[in-house]
Amino acid sequence: MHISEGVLSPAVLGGGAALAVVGCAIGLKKLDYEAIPRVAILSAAFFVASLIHVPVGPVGAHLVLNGLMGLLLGWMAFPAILIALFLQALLFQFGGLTVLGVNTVTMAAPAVICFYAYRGLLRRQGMPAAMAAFACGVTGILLSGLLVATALITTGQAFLQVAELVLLAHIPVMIIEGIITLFIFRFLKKVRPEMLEGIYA
Amino acid sequence: MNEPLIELHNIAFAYPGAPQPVFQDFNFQLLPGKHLGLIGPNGCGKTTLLHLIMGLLRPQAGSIVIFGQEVKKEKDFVDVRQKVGLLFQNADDQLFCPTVLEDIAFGPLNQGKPPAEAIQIARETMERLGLHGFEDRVTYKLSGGEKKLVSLATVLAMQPQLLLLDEPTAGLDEKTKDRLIHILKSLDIAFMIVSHEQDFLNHTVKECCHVHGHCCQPITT
Amino acid sequence: MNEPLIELHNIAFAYPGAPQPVFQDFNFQLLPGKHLGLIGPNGCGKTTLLHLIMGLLRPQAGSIVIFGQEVKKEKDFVDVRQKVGLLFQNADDQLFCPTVLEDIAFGPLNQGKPPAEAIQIARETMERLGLHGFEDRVTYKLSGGEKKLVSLATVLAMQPQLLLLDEPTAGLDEKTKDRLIHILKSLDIAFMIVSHEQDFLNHTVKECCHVHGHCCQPITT
Amino acid sequence: MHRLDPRGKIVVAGLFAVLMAVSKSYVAPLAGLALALICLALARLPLKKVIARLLAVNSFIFFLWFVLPLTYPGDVVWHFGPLSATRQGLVFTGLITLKSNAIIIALIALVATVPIVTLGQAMHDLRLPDKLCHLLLFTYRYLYVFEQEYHRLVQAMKIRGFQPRTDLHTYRSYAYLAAMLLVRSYDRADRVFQAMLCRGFHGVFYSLRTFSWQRRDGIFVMMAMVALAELLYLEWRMPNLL
Ligand SMILES: Nc1ncnc2c1ncn2[C@@H]1O[C@H](COP(=O)(O)OP(=O)(O)OP(=O)(O)O)[C@@H](O)[C@H]1O
Ligand SMILES: Nc1ncnc2c1ncn2[C@@H]1O[C@H](COP(=O)(O)OP(=O)(O)OP(=O)(O)O)[C@@H](O)[C@H]1O
Ligand SMILES: [Mg+2]
Ligand SMILES: [Mg+2]
Repeated sequence: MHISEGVLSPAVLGGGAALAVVGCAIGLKKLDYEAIPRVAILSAAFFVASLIHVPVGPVGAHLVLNGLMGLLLGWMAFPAILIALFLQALLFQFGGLTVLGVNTVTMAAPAVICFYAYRGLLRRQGMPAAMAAFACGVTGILLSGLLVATALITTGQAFLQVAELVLLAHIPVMIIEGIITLFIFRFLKKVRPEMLEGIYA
Repeated sequence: MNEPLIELHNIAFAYPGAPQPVFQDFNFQLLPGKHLGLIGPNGCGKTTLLHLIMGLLRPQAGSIVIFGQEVKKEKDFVDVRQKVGLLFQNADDQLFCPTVLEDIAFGPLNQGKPPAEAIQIARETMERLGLHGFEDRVTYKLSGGEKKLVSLATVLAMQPQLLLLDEPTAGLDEKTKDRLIHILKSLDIAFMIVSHEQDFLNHTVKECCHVHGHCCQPITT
Repeated sequence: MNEPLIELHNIAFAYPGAPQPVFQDFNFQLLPGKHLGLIGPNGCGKTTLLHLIMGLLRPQAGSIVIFGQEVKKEKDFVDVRQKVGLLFQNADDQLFCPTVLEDIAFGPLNQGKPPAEAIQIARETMERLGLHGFEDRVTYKLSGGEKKLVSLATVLAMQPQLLLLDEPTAGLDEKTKDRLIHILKSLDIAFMIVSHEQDFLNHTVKECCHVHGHCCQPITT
Repeated sequence: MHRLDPRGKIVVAGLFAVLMAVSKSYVAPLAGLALALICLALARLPLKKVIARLLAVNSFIFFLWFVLPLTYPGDVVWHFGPLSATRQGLVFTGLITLKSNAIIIALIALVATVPIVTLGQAMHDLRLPDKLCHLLLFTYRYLYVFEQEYHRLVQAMKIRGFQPRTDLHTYRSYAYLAAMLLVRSYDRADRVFQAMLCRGFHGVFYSLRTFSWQRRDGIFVMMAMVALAELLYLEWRMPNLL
């Protein structure tokens, strides 16, 4: 969920920006020049994922895939997601410039957490790895929803109900992301295990 | 029953933003049981024509009648796609499941068949095309020729009544081409082949048409 | 000066994770001024050979000598790429700038030419290939044949001393093929062509080689 | 407008966005909105597209209109069954809407008109990290690659009778679509990068368009600074509404 411009308080915007800068600095440090094209393609993937609509009963949701980004990129998810959000802000005006920091943190921090939390399990074979991939998708969205809610509530108590609704809206997406992350993980493991090297490093 | 399988009447089509239309007042007809070759220079609209028939592109004017039914909306085309199989110009675009078996079973599953039956159909189709032992191969890692054959299998598994092939031989070596000719000759459904290779067409179809912006002109040989 | 342009000695190469190597003790030589055709079935390693020469892939063993210099590291290959032009098998991979002019000027700009001169070179190259009026066309909206010609222009704009062409005719119509033959005949540099079309090779090269895992065997015609 | 140096435009847009985002009164955002609209008029963009854009972007704002006025504590001004809207809630939501749209319109007028390649260069000149600028440029290049491959695969699913439903087959198919897209684009990215290497790419993006700082850029930035100072003054003078 992107937060639009003009909603959050200056303190929250500033805090988000500062955290995003730190995250990106770490991510960029880990990024080699030769790896830039590959990270860029995942960044483009994150951009396009939000255009894929999947049906959830009568309504639709769009994919986020930040758990998957974390699993593939680790800390590099920060710059990758920042760039994707920046381009979305420029090309579609989704999100925005002043909220770029906050939006990056709400998406990328869960990605990094997922990476470290599930790396060990993902390395294993069979059931544990599959469960970890599912959990990765779920956790990515869950944490993201919680962070969005936190950003809103810290801005003002008035946003309490809004934050609740936002969290509620994240629940079906969570399950779908889990299933989809699971299948993507299995696909990659079979077809292109080289792409999953990050979790073995 | 000599009703045409496909009829296009006065079709107009232009890609959005393109300076000039690909088709203008275009007419076309395919009769049952025919094996037709489509030829024409690069960019004359052969691929576009096949995509119009499948409903992947929509004409700006004119009408399309397939199996005697006029098709207009996405819903109409859903039925068409059950009965007409299209082999893309680029086999890479056609395969997206991890393994060959899953990819071939995808179509039957969409047709509402139960998984066991879908797998059964997939296996039979593979047997028919000499793809025995490919079940668990990763589609992405097949060679160019193998990809083409598997793509053909994914289409045939849906038991189409009409087959559209878009440059099936581009980039294939002689041996694979011969195998393809052999397979096409053994099919008993109507098909249309787009190709730049006269030699290949001579072996597979009896008639050729030249695609223009206005019509599809039969070539008398 | 009859020193070979390219020499490969005892090259071994396998794709990471592949069950068997593509090349093992492979030897190859290209003499100056030669026009050579490379043939072989799908997956025999023709594209791999060209990528090894350009340094896009690195052999696991053996040595590569280009223009009399042994090339080993990325730095050595940077020079090679200024003098050798490669036309990719898939034109979609080759074009990455939004417009045709920008794409053709990309090489000269990288060679350190100022923008005005780069544009000048790009325009001249386009003129030479009959691509007049394509300057502002969007590269990914061209038809297959047009993409191939523009790709060739991007390579020629760098004024290479040796040209490697990977299946330049796949998917091209007769007229464009003739145009390509004409263009290739008018070039006065050495080139190597990978192709499955014997007919096209007959028109453009005097010698053909069959690519094996071990060597590149001349074919006597 | 389009001939201005992108560096000036980026800095101005950035400062404007920050100023709008932190303002608490109605006056500065209103004046800002007016300024943004003037810029938009000067940029001469197709109006229909801009409006469509704005509608799409305001979805979060619409959502706020349904919730915030009803839940914000304050004086009730309107009843509807069990629901009641407060004056403060309406005022607050209105302010957010205003600020948000002022920023978006300025962004459309100033930054969205800059080609991304130029933008990457401008960012580089503004001392942003090298790797980040590269990442931006590559990502932008690959967006087309990705989108093309996406459309092709969607067509491949369509012609085999795929229809999205709420079931496992659908989710699995979408996952395969996304994964195949990733793998193919990943390899294609490699090949595109190889093609760039073959043409002498060595880490520097050149542009056929060169930009240099000219007098009109100086004038534009001066005027923008004066306008921003005015906005700041307005913001400081006006009392907090809430
Ligand atoms: N996505 C697109 N957007 C705009 N124009 C397009 C697009 N795809 C194709 N065209 C244009 O439409 C025309 C017809 O293209 P089409 O792909 O149908 O040709 P074709 O006959 O299949 O050629 P080929 O033999 O090269 O495959 C061409 O001039 C091409 O440039
Ligand atoms: N990226 C890759 N990873 C693993 N294996 C590969 C890769 N690319 C090619 N191969 C394998 O290496 C072998 C040689 O491939 P190559 O592309 O050089 O063949 P080719 O002679 O160019 O074939 P074609 O005529 O189909 O273009 C093939 O068996 C192919 O499956
Ligand atoms: Mg075509
Ligand atoms: Mg090849």
